[in-house]
Amino acid sequence: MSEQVIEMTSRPGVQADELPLNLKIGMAVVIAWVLLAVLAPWVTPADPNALDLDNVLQPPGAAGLMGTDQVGRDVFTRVVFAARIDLWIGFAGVVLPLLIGVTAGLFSGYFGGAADALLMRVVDITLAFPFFVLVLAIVAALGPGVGNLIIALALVGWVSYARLVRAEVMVIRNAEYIQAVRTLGFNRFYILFRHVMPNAMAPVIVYAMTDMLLVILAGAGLGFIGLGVQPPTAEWGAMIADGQPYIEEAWWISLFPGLAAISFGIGLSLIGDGLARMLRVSN
Amino acid sequence: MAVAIGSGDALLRVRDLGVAFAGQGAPVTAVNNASFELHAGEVLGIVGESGSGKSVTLRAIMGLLPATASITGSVRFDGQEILGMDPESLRQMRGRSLSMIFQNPSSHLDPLMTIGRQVAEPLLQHEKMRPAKARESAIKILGEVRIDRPEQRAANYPHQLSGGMKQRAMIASAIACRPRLLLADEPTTALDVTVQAHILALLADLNRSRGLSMVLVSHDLAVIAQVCDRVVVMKDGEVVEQGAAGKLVTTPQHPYTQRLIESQPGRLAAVAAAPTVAITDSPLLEIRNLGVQFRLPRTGLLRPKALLKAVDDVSIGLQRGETLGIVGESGSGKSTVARAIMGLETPAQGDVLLDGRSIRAGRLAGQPDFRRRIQMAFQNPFDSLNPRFTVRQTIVEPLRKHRLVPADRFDARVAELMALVELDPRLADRKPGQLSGGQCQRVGIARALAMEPEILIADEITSALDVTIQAQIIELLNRLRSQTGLSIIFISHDLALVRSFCHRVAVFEAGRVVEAGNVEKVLSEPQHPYTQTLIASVPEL
Amino acid sequence: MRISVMFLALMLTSIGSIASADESPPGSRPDIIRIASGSRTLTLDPTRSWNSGDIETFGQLYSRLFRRDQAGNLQPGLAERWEMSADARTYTFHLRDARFSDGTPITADDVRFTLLRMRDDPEALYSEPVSGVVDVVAVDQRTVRVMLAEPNVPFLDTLEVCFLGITSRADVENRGPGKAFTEHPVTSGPYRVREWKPGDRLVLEANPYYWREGFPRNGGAELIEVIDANTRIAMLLAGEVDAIRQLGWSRAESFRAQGKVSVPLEPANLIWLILLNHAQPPFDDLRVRQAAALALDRQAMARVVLRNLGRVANTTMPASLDHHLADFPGWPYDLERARQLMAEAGAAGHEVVINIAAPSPQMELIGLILQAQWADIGLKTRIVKMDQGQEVQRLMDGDYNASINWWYNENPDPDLALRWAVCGSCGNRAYYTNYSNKEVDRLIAEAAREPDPALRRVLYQRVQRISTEEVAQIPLFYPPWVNAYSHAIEGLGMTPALQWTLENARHLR
Amino acid sequence: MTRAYWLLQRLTQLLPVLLGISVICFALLQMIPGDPARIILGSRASPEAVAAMRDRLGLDQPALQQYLTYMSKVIRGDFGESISYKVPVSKLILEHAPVTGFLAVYVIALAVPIALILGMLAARYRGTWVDHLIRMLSVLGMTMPVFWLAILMLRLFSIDLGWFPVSGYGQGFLGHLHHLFLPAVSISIWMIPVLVRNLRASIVQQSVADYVLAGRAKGLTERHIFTHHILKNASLPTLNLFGVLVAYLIGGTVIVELVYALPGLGLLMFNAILGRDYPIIQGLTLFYALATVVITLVTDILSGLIDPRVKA
Repeated sequence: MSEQVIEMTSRPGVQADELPLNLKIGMAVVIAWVLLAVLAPWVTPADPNALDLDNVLQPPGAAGLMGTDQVGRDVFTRVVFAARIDLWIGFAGVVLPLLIGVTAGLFSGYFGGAADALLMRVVDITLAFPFFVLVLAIVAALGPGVGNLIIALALVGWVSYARLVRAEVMVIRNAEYIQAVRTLGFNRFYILFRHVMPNAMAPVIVYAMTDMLLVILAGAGLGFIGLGVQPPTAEWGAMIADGQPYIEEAWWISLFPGLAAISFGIGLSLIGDGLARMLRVSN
Repeated sequence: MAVAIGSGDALLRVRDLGVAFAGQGAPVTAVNNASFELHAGEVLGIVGESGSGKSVTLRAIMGLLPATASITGSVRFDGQEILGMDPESLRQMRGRSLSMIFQNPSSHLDPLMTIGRQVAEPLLQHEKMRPAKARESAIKILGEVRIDRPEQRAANYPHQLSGGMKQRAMIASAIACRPRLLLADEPTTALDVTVQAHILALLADLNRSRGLSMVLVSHDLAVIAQVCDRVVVMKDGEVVEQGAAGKLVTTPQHPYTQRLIESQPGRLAAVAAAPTVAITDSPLLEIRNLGVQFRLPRTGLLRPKALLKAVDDVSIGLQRGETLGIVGESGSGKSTVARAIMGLETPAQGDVLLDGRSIRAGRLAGQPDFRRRIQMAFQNPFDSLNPRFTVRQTIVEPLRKHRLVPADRFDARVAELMALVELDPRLADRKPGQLSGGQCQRVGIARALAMEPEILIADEITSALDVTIQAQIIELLNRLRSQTGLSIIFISHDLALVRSFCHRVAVFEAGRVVEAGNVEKVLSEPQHPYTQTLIASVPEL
Repeated sequence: MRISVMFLALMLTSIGSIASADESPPGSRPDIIRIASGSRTLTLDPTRSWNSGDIETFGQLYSRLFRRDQAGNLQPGLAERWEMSADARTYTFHLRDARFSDGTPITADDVRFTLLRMRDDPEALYSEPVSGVVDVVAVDQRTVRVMLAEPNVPFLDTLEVCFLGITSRADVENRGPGKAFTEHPVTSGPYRVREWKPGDRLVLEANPYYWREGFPRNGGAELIEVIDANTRIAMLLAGEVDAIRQLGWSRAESFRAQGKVSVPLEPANLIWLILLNHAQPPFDDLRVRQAAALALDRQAMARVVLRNLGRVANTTMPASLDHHLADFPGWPYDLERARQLMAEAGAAGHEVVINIAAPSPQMELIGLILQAQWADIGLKTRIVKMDQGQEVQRLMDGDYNASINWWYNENPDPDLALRWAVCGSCGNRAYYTNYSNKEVDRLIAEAAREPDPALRRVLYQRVQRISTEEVAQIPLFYPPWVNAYSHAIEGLGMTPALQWTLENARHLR
Repeated sequence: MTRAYWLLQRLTQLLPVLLGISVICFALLQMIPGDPARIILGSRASPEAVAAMRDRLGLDQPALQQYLTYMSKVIRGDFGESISYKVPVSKLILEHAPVTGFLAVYVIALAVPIALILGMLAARYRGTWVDHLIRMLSVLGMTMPVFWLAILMLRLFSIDLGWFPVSGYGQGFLGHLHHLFLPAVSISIWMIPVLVRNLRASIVQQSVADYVLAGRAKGLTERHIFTHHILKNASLPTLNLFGVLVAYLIGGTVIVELVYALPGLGLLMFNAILGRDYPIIQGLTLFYALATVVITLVTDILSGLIDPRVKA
């Protein structure tokens, strides 16, 4: 029984004890933002929406860590509270299309047939629309706001996931372990969700990180052209846009939310990189 | 062990070669103190199982090891020390003085470059030939390795060639600059046995006609014995024995060499222990006029979609307690038959009967009883297990889903099954990535046995395994069938293995059964020309 | 490698292009005036648009029977002389010898065509002010007579409005309005169209047949559409344009201080206000409307939003119009009374939706302040920002509670302004607020017929007083135009009626 | 025969996609609140004027009839007339397309060579400071919002240094190059990292491929192996990504066009959406879709030229 010497092989698998460095840094940044967002009311000195018309456009310093904006709101407080919204847009704007796309891709890729052909046409059609233009059109149609933005992102974003998952599933469904469980006589849906799906998720998760960055940037872009969140909600893109008319006299209004968005984006990028490395997926 | 090396006119002399790879922890030793030599015109075989260090040795000789490898000892080629040579001089030697071919011709040829150019590349690089001349020479060399219509083939891309052709093209590229030494790393392992015979013949011919010296590395002792003058046996990075080919095979000294020889499929005594089977008119499983077709993609607007008859009018029966061998080369339809029985393919015609009752193929899932009675084990040990499931999860799943045993008995049943396939119970919580190939294959069998089947379809289950492990698996199946009366359909490309393990055999060619019957009878007195070719192609020890 | 060669070539050409561009920086050709505006030119047909970008454009293309001088006084335009009949119902205009940009004479027939087209074309937007025109008769080539149903004192002011620029009957009828106003329209004003790139710019060249001797003082102009205010500013600072519209209130102070460009605050017939829907609770109750007005600290708002560039509004009418009720105090900031009124009305806790058209940073700011200050009297508010299309739609459908808005008047006469803003029977339900006061409507109609300026003043001031007290809308402030001009030009400015004085402009040597 | 057939197949797949796009686009427009007639005429228009315009535009007809009327015109090459400008949509698109087209080509010309060089450097010096530096810059470039970057560059290069114009498209080829430099850089800064990461990953993946080892065994120089084998193989996935990016680019320039006041398709679309100019939105959408499909087709043909396996 000499062959029962345990051989460690180089096959794909998650090794929890050796997280890549960029993943660790990225996680630290993102977790820090998540904590800030969750603890926002306790870590900030003011009410994010409280106006103080006697204290407008105060520079960072005595009036607050990051100064005050054009109606006297505390910029630091708003940057922190904005994380709640931006993180939510990033999260929901990715999770919703992910759920739709993964489900569609799973069924389409696994069962094939006419539904698959139809789905792929729908995907082709959706992809032929330019992403930002389509989001813009849908938001214009539904009206600005976080909820509508997420709906728009879901309507447009799911196709990428569907395509990604479908491609994975078409490979996995021919893998021997799927053949093997089929010969065991399990229910098709059971096989699909218990065996196919978990193995098809690695590239999806890696893509989701990049997508989250894209979503947050798209949200900020819409905020910039005035179709983002509803006032007085604090959101980084909208805050940058709000600060634009004051850039000469009060650079801090735009700068800090910009830095916040960039730091969070870097965190996401690093996680994406790290996950790609760990899960051996090329993005 | 230091082996005394005599005369000084060796073409290649390897002495105390050691290779270790730096990793996260302590360096891993891949080759330890290996010494051997090769004389001009000689063919030296290196045999060993996976992890024995035979391929690493070849790469060390070529100077192709990655920077993480630390190499000690000495490798002299034609009196010149290769280890520590500056990279540029070494590069100039590669392809010109010594050359190498690899196991998998598909991946070792650049898919985006024509065969002709890939053969011409070394000529352009080393002999600074003009492109037109290099092309001309390349075509000539392709002819020399017996590629027909070499002019046309030179313009082809690798994907347009068969596996054998690709291996020939790789050989052509390796010998283009007329090197003195060819290192061949498992050159026939990925090929069908008939193709293997041709390639081996070609190599032998090159050795003879060009005086090309060779080091042939293989896991297959029979192949080595057929082609080589001398043989080196490696195990766990060390040379355990070396000597003249004939002598080593007949009178092996080292226990490992002895075990290697005993494990050769032709020498397995399994069938001797197998119960004899009565051939009756009512077989347990009967395949009647089975046909499976695949639709090929349309190639032209007005052309209909072509049909590929993967299985064409096949009829065979499996008796209770019998082991039926199905042999054939890749693409012969042998796996498709198995998949059709299991309902993984929908037959275009014919039927499969179990106990005289029809299994409407494709609807097996709706008939749990039939489903349980027939189970299947797969070829690729790693790919046939869900990489995210532990051994326990894999085996428990059918128990739970089909309520085969009460939930509180799961652990006990898993332990039983693992014991049945001789798996260490401590492995229960490991995932496939942490298991060896043989262990994975045992898990796959245990999963099939969890269903308590009467019939096990074993589809090339040992072809990815080392011979000694193959022997263990065969031994396991043998024990199972005698203990439980399991009937087995044993699909394999290895005639010797089938011969030593099966009662009857069916020979497949291009989707049809060309010959079937008692295994001894068919293999010793083959009637069909294809069977004859097949048998003639198998290298023997 | 080929790629690096390509890259090198690209770098060289970009460097080359920088060098070549330096020789003639844009905007340096002295006779072309370039203006960047955030408003769009949508059409060149003066009957078809009320969009501010088009208003900026029309005046440059089409001359009217009258024009206004720098002081804002009405002066003869294409009409050299005019007479009014004793019953004030018939006007006779004597045209000067003027020509269209294609060289054909501007005749009485063209005037007739222009006025009747505005009155009768179903898609003509400015038909209401000329609806009292019974007939127009071309007495001869140069004499035109206009008959009104009843006396209309501001009629001459109306004829000065940019929408009533004279267009060529022959051309419009020959080419059809589709072609005549999209491809090089025949113009009667200081400029004609050299090239129109919708969505980008309108390139004008001097009309050689323009009737005013020596005008335009430049060779042409480019009206460039630039949506983003930062980009407009950057263009002005980089010398790419000579003037920009809408510098932004927040920037005026610092740019004036810097002195790199000139930022005159030019008076405007403009008012910013809050529209309240009188047809829906809670603003159907006068006490709630009054409370809403009293709760606003408009001084603070003017300080924070308008940066004190203009005055707090005291009536429902722009202060720059004639007969503005200047000494009226307007609504003070009185939280106590506001709370009391809210209590009387029992309206506390009502949720109010404030509609805002995006993108407008100023409106958002006002919305925020509104939200904070109305919260003090127990009005809960939700700000709903939507694109302009939807905002207009909701407004016109009466589907709103409150909307932050502005309007401006085309001339200094209060007639049109008050018909627009507070008249319940003039077609737009008092700016879609559903405010309706029979007396106000009657006073407005009466004032239009009243020839004595002193009496008109009394009537109009009564209208302002009533409508302000009844809170037809909540007036916020009277901002000026905040445009910025390069020091390199002179003569360019903007009239209170949103007209560039482009024909006077020229580059300083 | 096979290649022609493959091409034909791709082209026939195009039709249902375009048809689907037109249907979805039309349906979407029907759902958008806001009456184009009212929006264009403005809040001061009389109900009669609005009704007259609705009638002229056929907005009161059933949706299906509107769609059929529209499509029958489209087939004859008539994309209708802009509601607000009253100018043929095709004319508007043709006027605005060169700007976006030039910008896209410019971005490609800037981004591709740089991405190639950086990708190769990062792969070649994998794990060294060169690689880490390129990686950090990539992350930064990808994360920086385009509008943010655009504003910063405007301030620095156009106002403070005066090197590049703030706005517009310029005259002549050199003028275009000069005017569009900053916009092109703004987009490139985002696009280069995407390409670099992809290219680096594929080069790394290809450089451990078996054929590379075989090439070494033949004694080929590292340089030869890299240029003739690795790069060619590694370019395939990057080429596909590149196609996706170019398609994205054509529709993704809205914000850049807004910030740099470029009269391109993005700006046209932006204004059309806000102004409810249906014919422009529909025409542009079809144009975008066509462009996307053509780009994908070109990418496929290109990868077919590089990779003989594609159309086998």
